[in-house]
Amino acid sequence: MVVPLFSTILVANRGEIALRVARACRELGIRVVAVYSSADRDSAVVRFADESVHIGPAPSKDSYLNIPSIVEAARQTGAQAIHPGYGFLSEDPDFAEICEADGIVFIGPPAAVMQQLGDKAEARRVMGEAGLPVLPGSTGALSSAAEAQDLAEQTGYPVILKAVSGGGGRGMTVVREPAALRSAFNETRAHARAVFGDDRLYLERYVDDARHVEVQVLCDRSGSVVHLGERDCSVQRRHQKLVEESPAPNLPARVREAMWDAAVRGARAVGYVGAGTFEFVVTQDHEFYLMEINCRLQVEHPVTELVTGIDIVREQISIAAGEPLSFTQSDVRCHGVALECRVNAEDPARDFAPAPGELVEFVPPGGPFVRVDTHAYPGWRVGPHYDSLLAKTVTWAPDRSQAITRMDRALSEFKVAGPGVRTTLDFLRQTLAHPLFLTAQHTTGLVAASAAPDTPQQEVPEPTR
Amino acid sequence: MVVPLFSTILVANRGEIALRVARACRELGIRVVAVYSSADRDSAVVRFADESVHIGPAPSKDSYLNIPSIVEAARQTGAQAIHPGYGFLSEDPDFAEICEADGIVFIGPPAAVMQQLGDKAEARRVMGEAGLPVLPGSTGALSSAAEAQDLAEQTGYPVILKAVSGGGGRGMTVVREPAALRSAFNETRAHARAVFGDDRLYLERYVDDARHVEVQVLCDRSGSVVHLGERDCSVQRRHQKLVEESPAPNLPARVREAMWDAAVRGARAVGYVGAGTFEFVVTQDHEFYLMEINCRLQVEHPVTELVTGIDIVREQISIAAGEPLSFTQSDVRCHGVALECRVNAEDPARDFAPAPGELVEFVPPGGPFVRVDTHAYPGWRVGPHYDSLLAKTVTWAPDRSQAITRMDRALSEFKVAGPGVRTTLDFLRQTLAHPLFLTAQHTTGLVAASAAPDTPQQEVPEPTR
Amino acid sequence: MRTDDERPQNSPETAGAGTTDAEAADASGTGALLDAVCRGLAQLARSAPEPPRRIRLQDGQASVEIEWPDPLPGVAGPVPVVVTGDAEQPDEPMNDLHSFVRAPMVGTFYHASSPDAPPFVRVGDLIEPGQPVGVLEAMKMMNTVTAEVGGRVVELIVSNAQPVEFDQSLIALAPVPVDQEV
Amino acid sequence: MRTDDERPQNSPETAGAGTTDAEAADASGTGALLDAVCRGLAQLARSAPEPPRRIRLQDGQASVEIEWPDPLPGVAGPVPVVVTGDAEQPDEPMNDLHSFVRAPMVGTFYHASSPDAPPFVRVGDLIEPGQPVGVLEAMKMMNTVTAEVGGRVVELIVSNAQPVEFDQSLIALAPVPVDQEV
Repeated sequence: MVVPLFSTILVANRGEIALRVARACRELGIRVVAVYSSADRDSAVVRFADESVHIGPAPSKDSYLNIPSIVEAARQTGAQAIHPGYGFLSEDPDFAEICEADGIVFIGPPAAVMQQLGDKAEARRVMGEAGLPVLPGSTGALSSAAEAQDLAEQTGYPVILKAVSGGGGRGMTVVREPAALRSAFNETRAHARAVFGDDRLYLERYVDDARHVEVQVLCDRSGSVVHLGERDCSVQRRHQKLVEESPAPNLPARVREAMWDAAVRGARAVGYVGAGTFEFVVTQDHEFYLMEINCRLQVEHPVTELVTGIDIVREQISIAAGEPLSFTQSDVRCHGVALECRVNAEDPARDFAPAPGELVEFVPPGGPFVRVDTHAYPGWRVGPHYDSLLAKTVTWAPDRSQAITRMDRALSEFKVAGPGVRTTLDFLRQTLAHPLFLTAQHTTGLVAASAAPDTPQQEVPEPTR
Repeated sequence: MVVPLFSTILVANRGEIALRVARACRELGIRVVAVYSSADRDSAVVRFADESVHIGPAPSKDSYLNIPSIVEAARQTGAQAIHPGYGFLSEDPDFAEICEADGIVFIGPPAAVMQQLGDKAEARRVMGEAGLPVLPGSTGALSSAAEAQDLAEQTGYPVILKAVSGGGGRGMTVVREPAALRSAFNETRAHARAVFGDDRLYLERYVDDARHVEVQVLCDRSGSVVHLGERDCSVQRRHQKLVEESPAPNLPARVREAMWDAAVRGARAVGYVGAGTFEFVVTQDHEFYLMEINCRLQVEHPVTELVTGIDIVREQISIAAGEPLSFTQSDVRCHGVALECRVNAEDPARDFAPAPGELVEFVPPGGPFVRVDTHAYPGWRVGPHYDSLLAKTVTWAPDRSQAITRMDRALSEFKVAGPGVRTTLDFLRQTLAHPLFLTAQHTTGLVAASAAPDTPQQEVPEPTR
Repeated sequence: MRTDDERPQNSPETAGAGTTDAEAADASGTGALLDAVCRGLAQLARSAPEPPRRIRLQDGQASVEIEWPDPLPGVAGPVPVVVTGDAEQPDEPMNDLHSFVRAPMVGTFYHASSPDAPPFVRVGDLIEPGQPVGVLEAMKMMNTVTAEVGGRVVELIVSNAQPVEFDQSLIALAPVPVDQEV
Repeated sequence: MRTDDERPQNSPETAGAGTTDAEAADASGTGALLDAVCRGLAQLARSAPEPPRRIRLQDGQASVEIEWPDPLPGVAGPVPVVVTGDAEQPDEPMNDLHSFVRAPMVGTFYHASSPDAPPFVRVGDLIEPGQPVGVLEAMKMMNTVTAEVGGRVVELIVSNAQPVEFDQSLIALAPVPVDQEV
């Protein structure tokens, strides 16, 4: 990349991912503009950035979701491109369109692709046509509870009802018997209307005891599509990923390869551009089915970076600037195993309630083969306004067993303390020590089953990010 | 390594390397005993270790060099092995022998090998016989200034006089003309007598404008010897390494390979066991000559770890326990480029005088492909008793240019502040930005030449560690 | 808008000066915060007509309280001093007696509704709560900026057609004595 | 010798209790904080027209309160305040009036020169500076341990043949009044 890409990029996000993106810009010699809400005046990315713009008060809807303020901030600072990170505006096709209309490059897929894949029923249809395995279910939105009932009879129970505009584990209900379908349909529809402003639902067969495996793809504007292998994200709590790893353990090579092929085929089918993730559910028999496609950077992208050596954010920026991919599929080689643990400011003893407060002490782990992505520092006040992700700890090792012991070592030396502050550090260590995890026999039900062994597992294998 | 190695290891060191070793022990499931002087009560390794023993007052000679206290501490805590780190007792054959006699495994080469290679004239002789290239010069200790003069006439000027028991850049003098030889001989001998208690000297041809390249080897007890590639350590200030990288840039493959072969041959010749480093001087014409062999872990081992994926400390422990190497030479593959910068608590504006004090603020860099090895934390008081190494920042990237920009990014976000505290962070960034470094045209004279372009370069290519 | 030029760097040059160094530490350290608070307190105590009787300072779990003896009878009563946790934003160009009309979002601030129109307000004007005082353009939408409180305009801090960020002070208002109220 | 059991961990269980949590934080932050507070306080106290009547300092569960008596009419003089930053080493079993013979290195402490010999000292003995009080074995070498100061032996803290680390208190001595000196 000898050609200058952009001279200035605005990072339309906060927290660890804003810093992550800012670091990539800095390494590319690109000036970084941070935007911040009133709650984030002293944030790490504000301290890091070349310039910062105050875009609104603490509530996200008035700051990190405030499109006019963000677009104006880009204009005022001369930013030629906006990186949306994950969450917030990262999957908003309208925002991508507004940027394009304003001559600002949106670092992500084209608005039309985001629009198409954001409609989960439509994504299901398009990908099914492209030959990707989808679970038996509806081909479009359901018109009535009666239609849902007929379909459920055909696919067999359990089934899952999902909001067409949902995703990320919200707006979905598992139905285990015909008697429960009608009320589930009505409730899910009401919920979808309230939350997404779109009450359309669709229905799929539901798979118990499944694993969550996703494939990372990178696609440039000239149509090159490569995958960067897969990640297993089966350790979840209420659809929130907690631990991710690459490669997926305990998965036959032919299954892994078939998933890679499926993701590449899917990306080609819609003319995907940028970094994207194809999320699959994998059954105990190693059958896999597409769940959804995420048109953005994932929280867990570092595990892929550590096994491939590829800086995914750097590639996103390069692709957005119109550069062709600097490598082909055969250049992508995966080495060893990488594991990520999300350290949240939550209190496991109080049902993982957010536990914000000032970080009097904050000493992240270091040393061999440990990477920490965090926006926290001593004195930083974890606020109540945003998600509770405090730090991502990532370890690499030649094999899975060493990656796990290394992670346990890293978490053991992570010091976080402050009045009111609690973290998931110990909970994560307990999870890593679970026999099912150690032997890679776990499914998305692991955490729920560990917490309450007698409760029937009802986890849905779809996380927020 | 399914067999338990040791149940307890005592780490006979302090600072970042003590923590580094302790981390490896923890990952192997081995109990860690730290030892500390009165100045290091609150040190990171004491906080990290399973158990700690106070071994003496602040001065090193009464604590970290206090063999009886350390051996007793190992006995009291049931440690089966001692890891000496680097510096302090790490190259003391007597200490290794005492450990062996006491039934404690010294994690390092056999005492006899350390003894032989610690005598620099003897090492020169043995390695010359083994076919390694040594610079023209004396075959043993010099008996008189007259003998030195005769030899210098044969080899040609400039020559360098070195103490037989010296090493690490101390006890050596470069002589550029015959008239200066006699007084240099007498002064160096007096210095050697005072510092090492051994006034024997030897003489070699001296090479100006050289590079310092070293090869890392690992040898198990059964005679397997592998190399882990080379490191370029040419960025030095008064024989102290500041920046190290792997692989050595701008070095033809045949030269690199010949150096690997030489190191492996040398290790075999003396029955080397453990981790060791063969240091070479490399001329502008890519001729290379052995300088010395270091019978211990090097400060800069992380760059080799990041390009090979091999945890060198873990391997040291495994070898000491009698395990065979778990890989062969063909399993060792180097990927990308790793760069290390030593961040010292020194004031570049005051001739790099140590600048100790309390670290009110200490926020190390993080994010993609950055490793930090440090014992510092907010509130830690950098004392005046020991060396000024505060943190090693290591970056990895697919190529050298990216590794450098990544390092610059990492150093730019490293926050260290406190009353009286100064660091070499900015000096390192300036050094990385030097055109000679960027194009890998630099020699060991780089820093001296940058600081004072008119001063003739008199750097001796031998660092402490 | 903050630029990196305003922030201290860990360079030897800036770190060389003791004060700059201390400022660098300020960014995070509680010690510096306390120094600032203490300085502020001392000023407050001096500026008040009476010395304080009790000062209580709290930061997280830590708190400090100082109480002075009761003044002698006949001498004026104690003056309550309240110290709140968050310090005022230091970037205010005016003293505390003024209030400010602030930018409700990022955009470009205009004094008038069009280039030909007269400005909404001028220095010296008395304005009422809710009165329009300018427009803020963001993404080609014109948003009317109104005053939340009334007062006399003492300064148009932001000149016409200047970009502003959220919460930036646009106009300074002086409070109006009761008998002068509009 | 410190074991990890003594140190708080960042587990939810221990972190649940405010004190443990605060103690963990103490290691690095509080010292500097307290220093700063004390400096600030001293300045404040100096700048006020009157000396303070009460100072209360709290950090987590620990708190210190100093109260001065109400000044007598006519008497005004300032009261000196001394606040020491560092707490005493908490591992001393004795109070400050005692002095200790400490281990000069790591080893095994013996009360007598051999199993059959009488102990060097017994509780109640008066000892002089420089007097041998035990032996410390390290690497099979016997090192005589002598008292630096004299006093009456009040406790043999370390029992016979027990491993000790550097600077560990071996024997507690009470000061001897002048008229009783040996």
